[in-house]
This record gives sequence, C-alpha cells and structure tokens, in this order.
Amino acid sequence: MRVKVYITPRRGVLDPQGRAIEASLKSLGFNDVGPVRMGKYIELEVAAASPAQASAEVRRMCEQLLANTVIEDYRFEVEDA
Amino acid sequence: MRVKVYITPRRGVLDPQGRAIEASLKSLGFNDVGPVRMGKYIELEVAAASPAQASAEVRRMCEQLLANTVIEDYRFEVEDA
Amino acid sequence: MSHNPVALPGEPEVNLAQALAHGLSEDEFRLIRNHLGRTPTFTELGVFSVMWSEHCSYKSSRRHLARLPNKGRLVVGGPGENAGALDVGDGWLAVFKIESHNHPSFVEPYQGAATGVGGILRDIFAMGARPVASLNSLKFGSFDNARTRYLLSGVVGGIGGYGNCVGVPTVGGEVMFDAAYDDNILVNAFCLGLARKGELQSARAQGMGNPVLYVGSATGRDGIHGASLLASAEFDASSAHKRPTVQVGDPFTEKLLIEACLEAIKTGAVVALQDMGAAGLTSSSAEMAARGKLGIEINLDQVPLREPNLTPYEMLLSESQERMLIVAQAGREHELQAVFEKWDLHAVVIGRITGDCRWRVSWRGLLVADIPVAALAEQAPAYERPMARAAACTPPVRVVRERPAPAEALRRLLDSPNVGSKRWVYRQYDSIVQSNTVMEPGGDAAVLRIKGTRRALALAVDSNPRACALDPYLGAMAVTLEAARNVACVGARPIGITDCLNYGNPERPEIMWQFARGVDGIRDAALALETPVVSGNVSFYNETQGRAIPPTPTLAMVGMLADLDYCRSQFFRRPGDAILLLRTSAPALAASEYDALFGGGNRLGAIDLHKERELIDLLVTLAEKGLINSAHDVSDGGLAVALAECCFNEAGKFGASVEVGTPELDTVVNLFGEGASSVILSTPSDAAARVVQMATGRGLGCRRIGTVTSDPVLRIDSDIAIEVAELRTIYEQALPGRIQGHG
Amino acid sequence: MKWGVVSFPGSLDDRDTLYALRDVLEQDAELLWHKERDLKNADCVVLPGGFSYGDYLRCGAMARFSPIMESVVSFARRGGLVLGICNGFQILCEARLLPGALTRNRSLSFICERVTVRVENTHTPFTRAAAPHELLRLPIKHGEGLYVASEDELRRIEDRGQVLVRYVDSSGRATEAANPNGSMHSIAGVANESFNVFGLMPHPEHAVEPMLGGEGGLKIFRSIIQSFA
Ligand SMILES: Nc1ncnc2c1ncn2[C@@H]1O[C@H](COP(=O)(O)OP(=O)(O)O)[C@@H](O)[C@H]1O
Ligand SMILES: [Mg+2]
Repeated sequence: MRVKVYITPRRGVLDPQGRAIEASLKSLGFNDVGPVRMGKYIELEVAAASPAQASAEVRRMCEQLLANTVIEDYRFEVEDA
Repeated sequence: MRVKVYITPRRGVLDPQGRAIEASLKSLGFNDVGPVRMGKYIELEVAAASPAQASAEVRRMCEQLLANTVIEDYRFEVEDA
Repeated sequence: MSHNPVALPGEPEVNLAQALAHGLSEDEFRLIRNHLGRTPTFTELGVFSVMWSEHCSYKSSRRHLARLPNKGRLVVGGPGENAGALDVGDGWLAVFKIESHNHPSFVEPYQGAATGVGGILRDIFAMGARPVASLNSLKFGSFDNARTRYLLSGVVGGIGGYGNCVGVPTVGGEVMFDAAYDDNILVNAFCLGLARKGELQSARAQGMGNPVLYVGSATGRDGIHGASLLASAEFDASSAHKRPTVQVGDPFTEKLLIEACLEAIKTGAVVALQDMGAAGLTSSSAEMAARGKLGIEINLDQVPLREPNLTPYEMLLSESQERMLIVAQAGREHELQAVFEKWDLHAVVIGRITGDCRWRVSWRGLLVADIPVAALAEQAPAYERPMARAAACTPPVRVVRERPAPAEALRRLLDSPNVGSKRWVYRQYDSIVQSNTVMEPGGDAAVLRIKGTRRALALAVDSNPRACALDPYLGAMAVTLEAARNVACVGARPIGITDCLNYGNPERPEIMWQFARGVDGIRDAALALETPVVSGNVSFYNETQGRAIPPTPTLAMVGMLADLDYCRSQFFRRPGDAILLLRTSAPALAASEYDALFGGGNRLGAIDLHKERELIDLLVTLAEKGLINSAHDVSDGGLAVALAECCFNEAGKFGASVEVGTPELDTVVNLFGEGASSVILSTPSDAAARVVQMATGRGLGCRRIGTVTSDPVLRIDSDIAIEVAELRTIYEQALPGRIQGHG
Repeated sequence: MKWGVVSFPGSLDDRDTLYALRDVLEQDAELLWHKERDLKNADCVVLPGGFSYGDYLRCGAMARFSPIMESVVSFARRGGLVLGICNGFQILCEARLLPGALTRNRSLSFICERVTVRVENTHTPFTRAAAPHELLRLPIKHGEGLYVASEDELRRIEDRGQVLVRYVDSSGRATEAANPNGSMHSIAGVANESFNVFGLMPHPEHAVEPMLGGEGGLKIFRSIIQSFA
C-alpha cells in the first residue's frame, strides 16, 4: 500500500525555512503570498493486510522515527492500490 | 486560498535521504517497507481572484523558486477555502 | 560466448551519423573500426565516445602537459597516478590534486559542486591517503547578472554540504566575480591527503585471475550521456537536450567509503584501487588494466543497480557517485568484504583480471563489448591542434573613467566583491575538523600541522584571469609565483604544484595558443622555483556561443614548514614594529582591480624569475630566523588594500602609519597597482635594518615604510587617514551586502 | 577515570575528541563502536560531533536507535555521565535524554566560527571547574543548532538551572547579535534534570590547545575529571 506522510513544524515552533521562502517569494514580486510553512513529504510503500493495519504501522513509524513530536506534527494517508 | 505544494526527487535521481530512511525503518523492524522517497511539503496562502489564477501563480512560484526542476518534480493543490 | 559482441535488441544501428552524434569525428570513427577490425556495437561506441572524449583522454592537451616538470627530490608519485605524492618528511607523504567541476556546477550548482568535492576526495583516498584538507577556486559572473547569486549560494552550499559531512576541513580557496564568467562559471576543487611512506596504494591491475570488486553506491542512470560529454563540448542551445540525469552526491556514503577503503588497504589484500569517476565503470576498469598491461573481464549481471532495466550501455557509462573499483588478491576477497560490511557497504565481485589485454564485458550470457585495452587508454587519439596568437590578447583600450581620490578609491576597492572579505563563503565550511588547522581561511595560505611531528603544510590556490587575458604566458607565470608567495608568506617553503587549466574550445587556434602559452608560463615558473607539477586537470570548452572565458590556469601550491614555530600570519602583531615593503619590480595598473573599476591599465610588467625566487627564499629564511612578526603579499587591490588587511587583526586593534610615495611612481599606480611581487613585513624595530640588508643583499628592493601604531588608524602618506574599523566594516560587508541586498 | 567516545557511522569529531582526551589531557579514553553494547567501563561517555547517518531526515534521528545507545540510555538513567557535543547533543535530544530539539540555524546556513559562551551554573559535573559566569571561547560548526523547546519547558529548565551555557557577546551579555543561530534564550547547552547528561552545540574538543583556537574547552573536560578525583 502506498503511504504519504506529511510532517510540518508545530504551531509556535520557529520555521526559519518557511519565513525565508516567504521573504524570497515577496522579493520575486509574489506580493499576495501569506504565511508559508515548510515541512517534509515522505512517500513509501508498506505491505499490510488492510489499510487499518497499514495505518497502525505508519503511525508507529512516525512516532518512532519520521517525526520529532517535540517540534513536529504529522499526518498521513494510506492509499489502497 | 490555501495551497499545498509537494516536491519530490525526480525519477532516476538519487535520493540519499529516502534510502537512509528506508534502511533505518528496516533496522527498526519495519520489514515490510518498500521504497521510500523523501521530499518537501510547503503550505502557503495566496490571495487570488480564482483558483485558476492561484494555480497559475503557484506554478510560477514552483518554477522560479520552490522546486529545483533540474532534479525535482512538483505538484500542488489549491483549496478554495 | 560468441566470438564477437552482439548487437542487443532495440539498440540503434551504428554508423557514422551515430558516431558523430556521440561527439566522435569521422577520423576517430575510422580509427575505432581499425582497432576492432569491425564496426563497434552501440555499447562499444558509447564506451569509445566517453573514453576518447576530451575530458577523459586529454587528447588536445596531452602533448603540451608533457612539458611540465614533474620530477624532483621529494616526488614519490606523479602524473599518471590518481594524484601526485611528495615526501614531506618524518615518514609522511602529501598526496594532492585539483580538479574542475565547471559544467555540472553551472547546470546544478549545489549538486555539481558537491559531487566535484566528492570526486576529488576519492582520487586522494584511492591512493591510500586520508584526506586532510580541501581548497576550492570559484569564478562567477558579475553581480549584475541575476543568476550569480543563485549560482554562488548553490556552489558554496554544495561544497560545504559535502565537505562538512565527510569531515574533511575546507581550509581555503578563492572567489572572483567577473562578467567574463556569466555563462561559464568555474568550480575547481583541491584535496590533500596524508599517507605513510611506503604505504601508497597503486591503481595498477596485477595478477591474472585476481577478482575485481565493486564497492559503494548502486548504479543508476546518473550522468549518462552527459557529464564527460558535456565537459567536452561548448554550451549551446542543444546542451539542454544532452543534459544527463544530474548526479546527486551522498556524502554520508562517501564518509563510509573513506573509512572502509583505508581500512581495506590495511589488510594488504588490495592490489589496485580506483574511483569510478568520469565514464564510471568503463574508465576505472580500463585504466587499471592499462596501467598493468593486462586485460579485464566484467560481468554486468553482478553490478548493483539502483533501478531496474539498465542497459549495458547505461551501466558502463553511468557516472553514479560514491563507487570504487578494487582489484583484490585472489582468495582474499572475503576479508575485504568483511571490512566493507563493517561499514554497512557491500563489495561484490564483478569480474577478474585476464592476461590477454582485452576489455571484455558480458551481460545475461552475451558478450557486449570486446575491445583491446590499449585502444581505450594509451592509444586514444592525441592531437597537435593548430595554434594562432589570439587577437583578443592585445590589451583592450581602457577608458579612464572618474579617478577618485586615493582615500575614496581605497574604500571602493575594499567594497569590491573581489577584494572584500570572503568570510561569507568560508564561514559555511567546517575548517577545523581533524584538529590540524593552525591557520584558518582568511590569510595568505592555510597551515595544517602534521600530528606527532613539528612539521606543518601550507596550502594556497590562486589564479589571475585578467593577467592571463592580457598575456597568457606572463599571466600563468604570475599565478604560479603568487601561489608560491602566498605559501612563503606564512613561512613555508613551496614544494609542489597541482594545476587546473580552464580554457575555452581547444579546436579554436587562439584558445589552443592561450593554453600552450599558459603551460609554458607555469613550466618556467615551476622550474625556477624547483616546484614540480605532480598532478593536475584540464577543463576545455568553457565557452558559450563562441564566447570563451579568459584563460584561467588555477594553481595550488603546497608548502612545507619544518617547524610550526616558523608560522607567521599577515596581521600586525605589535605596536612599534617596523613596517617594511619588499618589491621585486614596479607595480602596474594592468589587470588590477583598480583598472576593472576605474580604468587606466595598460600592459603587464616584466617578470624577473631570479628575483622572484630570491624573494620566496628570503621570506622563508626570515620566518625561520624569527626576524619577522608578520608577512602579507600584495595582491588584489594593491598596496593600500594589503596594508589595510594587515590591520584587520581579531585580537589586537592596531593601525599603521606609512610613507610609501616615491618620485618614480605615480601615486595611483603605487597604491593600487598590482603585478609586482610585493610583500609587507613587520619586524621588531631593531631587526628592521638587518632585514633590509638581507633583502638588498639578494638584489631585492626593500625599505622601511613606517610603523605599526596602537592608534587604530591607517595613514598612508598625506593621502589616506581612515579608521581601521571603518575600513574593516566595508571589507566585511562587501560580499554579504551584495548577496542579501537582493533577497 | 575512563572515557568512552562513541563512533557512529558519520561521526566526524570522534577522533578529535579522542585526541583532546588522550594526547592533550592525558586521559584513558577509547572509541566505542555503535554496533556494540559494551561501554567498556567508561565513567563518562561522549557522543561526538559529525553527521551521524548523514543527518538525513533529522540530525541525530537515526543514531539514537543504534545498539550502543541502548547502553548509553541505561547508563544515563543509572546516573552515568554523558556529554553530547553538537551532533551528540542532537542525538541526546532525539533520544529524549535532554529536553528540547535542535533545528535549522536562523540564517539557514552552516556556520563555522568562534563564539563566546557564559557558564550559567557551576554546580554541575560539567562546569564545576569554571568560575560563575565565566566566559569561554569555543568554536561552533553546525547547520542545525537553533535550540527550541516549548515555553513551559523553557521556563522549567531555566528555573532549575539546566541551561549550563549561553551565547553572549565579549562583555558577557546575551544579545541577539551574539546569538549565532537564533537559539531560544540564547541557549548553547543544557543538562538534564539530574545534571548527569549535558549537551552543547559548541565544540570543547576543538579548544584545548593555544595554537588551535585557544583553550576554552579545557574547563569542560577538567570539570568532568575533577568530578572523579
Ligand atoms: N572559496 C573559498 N573557500 C575557502 N576560503 C576562501 C575562499 N575564497 C577565499 N577564501 C579565503 O579568503 C582569503 C583571501 O583570499 P584571496 O584574496 O584570494 O587571498 P590571496 O589574495 O592571498 O590569494 C584566503 O585565506 C582564502 O583562503
Ligand atoms: Mg595573498
């Protein structure tokens, strides 16, 4: 099953990359741009019996490794292909 | 309008991060994990008259700044909120 | 296996048109058929096209490079090996080389520069030397060009991103901005390693039947049809189509490779080791076989692949990074495999050494290539290309624009990105890892100690394209001398050179002439200094739509300090010290930064090699005798800038008060001219007379021009009196101001 | 006393740390291999700087799962002294042996330069040889050293004196200009609640010889040595 994981900086945590991108976009003339947040996007495959099982597995991956929950939030989608 | 941009390494381009994550997941006992690709996820707001106009704008942002099209692909979603 | 290699299903037919499309000439195609006694297969054609490319075969430069002196008392290994090696005493060898990564860095600055660093590191540890220091020489277009900032940040980020992650300190370099590089940037990377005497690793295949091992990253489609070919032709509108899959560096894997290879060498089971650089598996296997006058057989089914369905053509031409090829002692491959496993790397046997001098490749039970090894190596074409003195080399008429007052000119010069501090660049490099860096970036040369000894090495890299554009011979000579002087200013005796020769399209007679003159200039200077050229690299085709870069030979000089105590910096150390000016000849505005800003330049001054050599020898002697407290050579910006730089001490806040005016020289030329070999010394006041005497005894101009002051103001004649703090701010802001000023 | 310096794949300053301890401070020190579990009777374990596992994904994220880290964690829980330098600090945060996390520098670029830090608490095994508020010159070299923690967490660690070193200017003031990476509260290094685990971004092992960037780092190592005297 195909999984997409989105990791974003937690609200309140500084996001210097997002801020830098925002500033660059503005300097390029994209004046109508609002707050930019920069995160990570991970695509992976898991072999699982059911989407529910895959979800449980991916949640554990996120908690253990993919995200640092002190500073990051995560969410993911499992696509049953 | 809320925009989500997904940036991934191009097919064929080496993705050392994805490979390292895969190896790490396996060593943590997630043996059923297949290829992992690591990319970027950017959330931003644009003020635009229509989703079509927003799309055109975001495409230009991606080409000019957000993605490095020599080695990265991008796609995005515009949410009319 | 059939006798002749077979065409694979779906492969294009091989004919002249196909050969031309591969960048080979009609003659070369004919030559290939002669070598084989038949038409090559498509796979073989690909193999020839990369092995006979300018980048891999040095076909235009080989004959000229033979003129460079490469012998000497200290030389242990020279050209032909992966890098040169010098005996630096106490049982240590210094192994070093410089290489270009210009074209890839223009296409993708971060990865291009990063993989450039990765490639030069592999050349060094392939010799059995632990890489201990990196330098880089960078040329960008002007800041008026919108792409310059992007290229600069990308290249610097890539060098740091890779170098910092593998734990090799980047200890110095140079950066220049000039519109002449708008469409062709230069990225030259240097690495130096240390090996124990008697433990150099060879890259020469030996022993029929010995297994060939592949180690490191799996092979992907990176760089196929591109990296070497791209560097072997001009950029033009069609370059975009030739664009290969860009190579992405993986410094983490490189770090593991360094450790694993050095450990593998220690087992004694490695017969030969070489990195898979340009033309990857093809060139590494063919070159190792050629050096040993042996043959090699490769089975592509064993090659680790990153993606499925690579064709033999792609596997052979791939330039995937972080891969090495090993010839091992038969029966000991398991020992080596165990070492690589320890470092989480895989070593797989992909072939063996044969006695028949053929390069033979099989895949899925089919023979896909069978070529005499010599045809890929020493019998590759070498050309004596036509040469013609370049018209462009008559000095351009410089319109003299405004002539600011000297104080204002000094400010403007310090604000030039070519003169101002490069801290913005080197701050992004780890310059202290490995705990050897005695002199960090920012001085005339970097100094590294050799642990366990009193010795140290000094490293500097220099180029001067403006002088080379005016006179490719004198310019190349001046560059060599400047590199030697930089090393001597920190107290080291210059001992060896590696050079990277960046030029335009060698098929144009003027370019070929520039190149040949450049080689002569380096040769004459190297002979005078007795510093052999032990390794190097040529980069041609730095040219876009007929517009070539100025001739840019880049010289890296290695110097040796017999004792760390001899080490001197450029900074004034004590108020009351005498300031001395050593000069071999009169400066000139030609090719100076002043000329670039305000005009006025004309023709380069002559060079007296005897005096130059005396100057270097004097500097080393003065340092060894402890007669001087600081030394700084005058380069970009001229004397006034150099004096200011001597005052930019972190620790103390000093100034200088000097009288430099002389009746023979125009004030502007005196203060801002370049070209002459000049060095600013500070000595204890009571030693000044003795130093002047030693210099004049050698026929060198030397006089006391003033005193180091505790008052932090730079005073030059009646022309300049400016607070050092103000000068320093201008100097430090020159680069960041331009980079941040535009987001 | 005995020192153990862990080598992870991608560790870079492991040899430098060993050199500082053995050759400069004449200590009994040895490398510990990440695949092993034996701490070889070390009294103090050092997690060195570098790019363990390439720092791919996040700095220190992968190293914390290596076999040696299981031993380091239980050693720390038993009160053993653990010092994390740069990447080692990042690993200790990822392993939750230290509060907070380290993220991209405010400038987004790698920074290699000398900074001044002020010792904030001298009643710990890592700082006892320093005078209160002593200033130390130490090099930093990192791309991700911006210390972050939640407001609550920050208040707690400040109240308990867990902030051991802070970036300051040459006169000892914690200004924004003197904060090289944008760390919250200018934090350069923190200890755990029981003060037996300490992580800092600056590199004391690169400041132990006058010729190579001064001796500011000796205070940290000497403090630890004194704790065992
Ligand atoms: N690309 C670079 N990488 C690292 N250090 C650099 C780089 N460019 C310049 N530097 C450092 O900045 C200082 C000044 O450089 P430069 O003006 O070219 O010196 P010089 O004129 O003495 O050759 C040197 O110490 C040099 O090593
Ligand atoms: Mg100099």
